[in-house]
Parts: sequence; structure tokens; C-alpha cells
Amino acid sequence: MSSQIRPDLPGTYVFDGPTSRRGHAMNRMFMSLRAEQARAEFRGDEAAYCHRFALTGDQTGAVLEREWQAMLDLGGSIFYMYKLALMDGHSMQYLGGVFTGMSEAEFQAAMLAGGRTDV
Amino acid sequence: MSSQIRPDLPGTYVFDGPTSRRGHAMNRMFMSLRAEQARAEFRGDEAAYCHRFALTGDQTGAVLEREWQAMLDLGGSIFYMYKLALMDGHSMQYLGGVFTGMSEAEFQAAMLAGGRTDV
Amino acid sequence: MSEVIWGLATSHVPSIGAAMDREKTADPVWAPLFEGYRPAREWLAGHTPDVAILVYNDHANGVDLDVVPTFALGTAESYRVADEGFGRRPVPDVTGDPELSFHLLQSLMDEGFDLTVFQELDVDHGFTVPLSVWTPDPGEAWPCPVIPIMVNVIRYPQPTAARCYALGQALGRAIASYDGVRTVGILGTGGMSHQLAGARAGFINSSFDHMFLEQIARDPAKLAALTREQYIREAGSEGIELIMWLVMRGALNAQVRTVHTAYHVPASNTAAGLALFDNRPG
Amino acid sequence: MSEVIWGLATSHVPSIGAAMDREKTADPVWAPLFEGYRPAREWLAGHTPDVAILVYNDHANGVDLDVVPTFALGTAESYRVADEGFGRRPVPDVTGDPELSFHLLQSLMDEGFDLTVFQELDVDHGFTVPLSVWTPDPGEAWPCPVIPIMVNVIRYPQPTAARCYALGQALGRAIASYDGVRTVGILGTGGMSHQLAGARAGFINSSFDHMFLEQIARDPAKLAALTREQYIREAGSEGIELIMWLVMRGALNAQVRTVHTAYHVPASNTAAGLALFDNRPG
Ligand SMILES: [Fe+3]
Ligand SMILES: [Fe+3]
Repeated sequence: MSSQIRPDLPGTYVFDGPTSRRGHAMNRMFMSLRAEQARAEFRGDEAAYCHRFALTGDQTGAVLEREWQAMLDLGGSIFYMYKLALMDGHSMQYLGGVFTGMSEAEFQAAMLAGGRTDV
Repeated sequence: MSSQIRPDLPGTYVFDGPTSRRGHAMNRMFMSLRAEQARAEFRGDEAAYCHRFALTGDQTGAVLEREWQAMLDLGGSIFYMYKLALMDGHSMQYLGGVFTGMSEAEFQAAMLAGGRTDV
Repeated sequence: MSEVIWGLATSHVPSIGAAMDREKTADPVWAPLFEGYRPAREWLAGHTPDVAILVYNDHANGVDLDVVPTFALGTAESYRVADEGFGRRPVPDVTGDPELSFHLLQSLMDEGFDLTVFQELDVDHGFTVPLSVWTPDPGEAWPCPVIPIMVNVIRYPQPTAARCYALGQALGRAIASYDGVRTVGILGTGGMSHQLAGARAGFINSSFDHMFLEQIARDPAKLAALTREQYIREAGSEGIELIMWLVMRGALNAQVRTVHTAYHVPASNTAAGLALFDNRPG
Repeated sequence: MSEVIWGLATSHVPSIGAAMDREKTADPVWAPLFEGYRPAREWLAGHTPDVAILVYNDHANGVDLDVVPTFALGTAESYRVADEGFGRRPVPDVTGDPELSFHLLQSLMDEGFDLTVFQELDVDHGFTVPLSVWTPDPGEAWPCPVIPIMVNVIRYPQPTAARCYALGQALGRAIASYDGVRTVGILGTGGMSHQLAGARAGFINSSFDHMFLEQIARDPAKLAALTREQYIREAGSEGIELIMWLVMRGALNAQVRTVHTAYHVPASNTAAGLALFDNRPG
């Protein structure tokens, strides 16, 4: 219908307009976690906090269960999701492991060996 | 020093970068007056409210005394200043009178006669 | 292939909206203005497009003063009517068309326009007054979805008139390459001559305004060649809003049929102009 | 007449800043990276410009997610270091140069770049990590005022590489026409190949990175001709940040002298690259 020529690359998320639209409420919620007060409220009742930001049921479920891959699929941007990961004490290597089916240590080892060059 | 070719027209304010910089705190204060709560706080203690927004002494004086011409000279933008005027119950015609040395009625009459065509 | 079927240029003076909201349009000071609108409104009521694009500027209501985009595009599903400080206008919120917004974004970026994207946006009188000029009684909803294109006309240096016209031309190409709707209306807003502040407040230049009303139909390239300084001198510090008419005009064909024009002084501190163009061939 | 005396390209990985802030630069995993920086840092310490311009992107810290500018310019007197959620980096706030910002704004707008103006802006690791790569121990203040130019590299469609390169060329002309300072340094940041999310997370393409490091000096027009899709495929979804190097490169002369380059994997999930160019004639 439209002339969108958004690249479609396997295993790669391109944060385009439709994705941004789908994930807007969830990313807005992640963004709010920059403030300590907001993090405290989130910790106090995660579901209520998600509700306040008008996340969909799927998005709320993914957040509560820390299903990082599902958050991506539901419009999450890695830069916003990372704020939740940081709050949980997770590194970007941990997330890399989740996305690629490795443990954090395995992912780190792959990076130290020069990165994933064959994907 | 710079190549700025900002028009210099008599009796005309051009809201350029240096003006915006000079008036930033004051315009930010005006902008805040969109909220009823802020207007109530402003009314309660105008000087303290200006202080909270870090207005200069000159700017605070101009605001407290409703010296509209001085606000312009101190970096005010008419679109922001208008929020204060509205709060005071003044119209854009009232301000037009102030800037041109007329009463509101005189300014209105000039507009009804086809506007000020000779300036 | 979508087709731009009409272009509407109109001033967006807040008091025009207030006159309508307070049912004062029959008052002697307002009646001539609204009489002038009538033929355009009647024609427009018979030519509702699938979607409209509205070129306007914000007046310190929807966007914070620390960020000033030159050209911005809304990509939201809907746009709330802003509370400018004393309650929102009693008009409907605006339904958007994200699919078309995303298409316009891609096309215009590919043509080298450096757009700012608004995924959320409240729209102020600069947006809603032109909608009311078009549709005085919207009822529960405006006649079709509307996409905002915002232009900085307040902070110097504004985009040049030439850049605005070029944006409109690219917009026309982007619409032509879209298959999602059939018909599009475009609104360019602001102007005509006016100045709000300083010793020249109340300035009106009706000969410039009439020249502009005529040339916007016939020779828009001539208007696109005027400098910022010429606009501010000839049309007043706020009259430079007229550059937004050129975005609308750029999206139309070289030849357009003028359906109606109107000109009235004063609407508040401003000259109010209207021009409606039928963009359909033949 | 101001002169761009050098251009510095560098990745802006947050963990590089964290390694410095936590004094881990001598740790075995970090030492090779910082060894690679050393010759550039020494040269730069002897060539402090009057002012620097830093091309970067924000990572959801300084700008709200509802507004995404394609190209933005800071015009503030100073820029606060952002709190990204766990306290700000222990580095100085950034002093700006509003006069030069206003000059750049006017020049670039006149050349048809549709900039968003930030009159206020907090800068995140995308900005402060490159400053730390340049100046590891700033003490109370960075070596000179710095002006931010922000580029959207996160939300698709990003500006094309060609548009970034053209912006850099216009920036070079704007600087050359300015009389307020003598010498200018330019930083282009981001990259090299990396991808944070999805099944391809951890992707590194060192042959593309080495090609890029070589061609950015010799034949930047070739890199400017690559499409968004090529960047994302070859360098990863976040590797498209490399388009910001082209803004820097565009502001330099056709011929530059390469002072130093460095390349290291990994810095966190990323390949880290550095390239320093002397832009002085002869
Ligand atoms: Fe206006
Ligand atoms: Fe980055």
C-alpha cells in the first residue's frame, strides 16, 4: 500500500514508524524509569504501573515476566528496554544472551572472540 | 562578527536566537501559566514565582509592574507574554494599544478602520 | 495514486475561533468575515476528501519552548485539542492517519527534508481554527482524518519561503505515489499581514495581501523568491506566517482553478484572508 | 574566517565511559582499547581548538520519545550531563558557544537544512563518552566550548548517509564564513558495526569496519552513497550510527592527513573505532 522500503533483515529489528506506534506506551513507561521515584513506584506494583501507562495486556505480561524477546516483538526499543534491564541489574551482554539463546557468559565470550561475525 | 542578517526594522521585534536566549527564563515562566495551579501560585506571590524561574531583576520588575514594552525589550516573545495578559483579562488589542501609545479603544478603532497602514 | 483535490489557505486568528465558539458570527463586526467564508464552505462541504493535511504553526501550546523544529510531521493516531490556558476549544479531537504519515515521512526524508517526527502532539488554535473555517459545525468529528505538518514561523530564522515551497512540491509527489487513499485536501494557514508587538503593532498592508492572494494562484514561484526580511517588512513580523501557504501551494498543480477568495480587516489585530483552489484537472 | 583544524571520529559506547569512571582502563579487557587511543589523545592534547562541534545521537535521555528531530542544533550557553537513570557521569557539564550556534543555524537554514533548535539540552553518554575519548582527565572543565549537533540514528527512516555528508559540507562552509573564533575541532561519533537486539545481536563485521575506516579518509563520497539498508545489513541495526562520521568528514577538506586510527573488538557489544584527521593544509 505505501512505498515503505524498510529493510527486512532476518534477526534484525528496525525501529520504524509502525513499530514505534505499537510500542509507544511501553517505551514511554520504560523512559519514566530514569527517575528513582518512578522506579520505586514500579517496584511497588509493576502491574499497576504498567496499567497507568496504558500498556496492552501482552505488553504488561512481557514486562512482568521479563520476556525481553516479546518486548521487542511488541514494539519495544532496545534503548528504552535497557532502562528496565539496568534497573534489574542486567547488562547489555545479558540481553544479548537472551536474544541469541546463550548465557551471559557465552555471549560475552563470543564478543571477546571478535563478535558474532557469521550472522 | 557573525554573518547574522537578521532584519532590523523600526518598531518591529524579530524573535531571533540572541533574543530567545535573553528571554528564555521569562518566556518559560509565561509558558507555565497555561496551568491553573501555576496561575494560582503566581497570583499568590508573583515575585517568588519569578524568582523560582530565575528571571533577572529587570525581568521580574517588568512582570510585576506589567511593563509590557519592557518585557519585549528583555527578550519576551509576544506569544508567551500573551499568556500573562490573558490571565490579567487583557486582549491582544489592549497590548497593541500599550505598544503604540493608544488606549485599547483607540487601537481597536484603528484596526476597524482598516489597520495601521502607514507604519 | 492519491490525488490532491483541493487546497485551502486561511488565516488562523484565535478570535475567529472564539467568535464561532461564542456564536457571535452574526454580530456586525464579525458578519462580513463569515459572509466571505460562505462560498468556500459550501463548495468544501460538497468535496470532502479521504484525508487532509494541515500546515500550521504552534503558538507555545503543543511544543515546549526549549525545542523548535523547522518542519515537523505528526504520525499519531489522534491529536488532542490543546488547553491554551483557559480550557480547550469545544471542538472534536483530531483523528490522524499514521499510515499516510509514515509514507510521507519516508518520501520526504528520501528527498532530503529533515523532518522532526511527533509521535504525540496537542494541536492549538493554529490548527483548529482553520478546521473550523473549513467545517463550522463538525458535530462529533471532523469530516476526515487530518495530518499535521508544523512549520516554525515564530523563531528567526524561519525556513525560507523557497524551502517551504520546495517542501510542498515534494509533498505533492509523495501524495501522488501513495495508494492508501483516493483524495486529499491540503490546508495552508496563517497570515495575512499582521504584527502583534512593538511600535508597528496593528500594521496592515492590504496591497501586499492582495498581491499575495493573486500570485499564490498564478505565480507562486515569485512569492517563494521573497526573503524573510521582505515578508517581515511587507507583511509584519507575524505576517511571515504566509510562508505556510506556499507549502500548500507547492503540493498543487501548476495550474489551479480558484474557487473563491476572501479578504477582511480586521479579525482581531490581523488581516484575514482565504483562498480556495480546485486542483482537479480540467 | 574560522578553520577546522581536526576531525575526530569515535564510537561512543557507554561502557567505555564506565571503564574510565571506574578506573578500569588498565584492566586486561580494557587496556588494548585505551592503548589504541593513546596516540590520538597525545596529538589532540597539543591541538586544542577554540571551540568544538560534536555530532552525536541521544539515547532516550535528553529528548522525550514523542519528538524525534532528524538534525538538531544546540544553541545553549551550557549543556548539563544527563542522569540516564543511575546518576550522572562524574564529568563536567559542557560549556556552549551560542554566538557560533546562531551563526551555524543561520547558515545551515539558508542552505536548506531543516534544523531543530534546542535552546536547552541535557547530553547523554553519546556526547560525553567521545569527550572522554578526546580528553580523559578534563578536571573542572572540558578543554573548550562544545556545540552539539544531534542526528536521529535510532528511528527509521534516519537521514540518508548522503544527506549527512551534505550537512557536513554545509557545516564546513558555515564555519569558514565565521569570524568569531580561529580554530575548530569536529567530532563524529557512534559506530562501528554493532547490533544490540534480535537474533543477530552481537554482530560484528570487521571487514566492513576496516573498509569504512579507510574510505572515510580517502573517498567519503563512496560511503555517502550507501543506503540505509546497506548500513543496517553491513554494520548492524545500531551500526548505522556511522552516518554521523560523515557529517564530521563533510566539514573537512577533500584531502586530510590521517593522524591515527584504532580498531578494537569488543567494547561491550560493539566494535570500537577511532580515526583522527589533521585538516590543516600542507
Ligand atoms: Fe499565528
Ligand atoms: Fe549509540
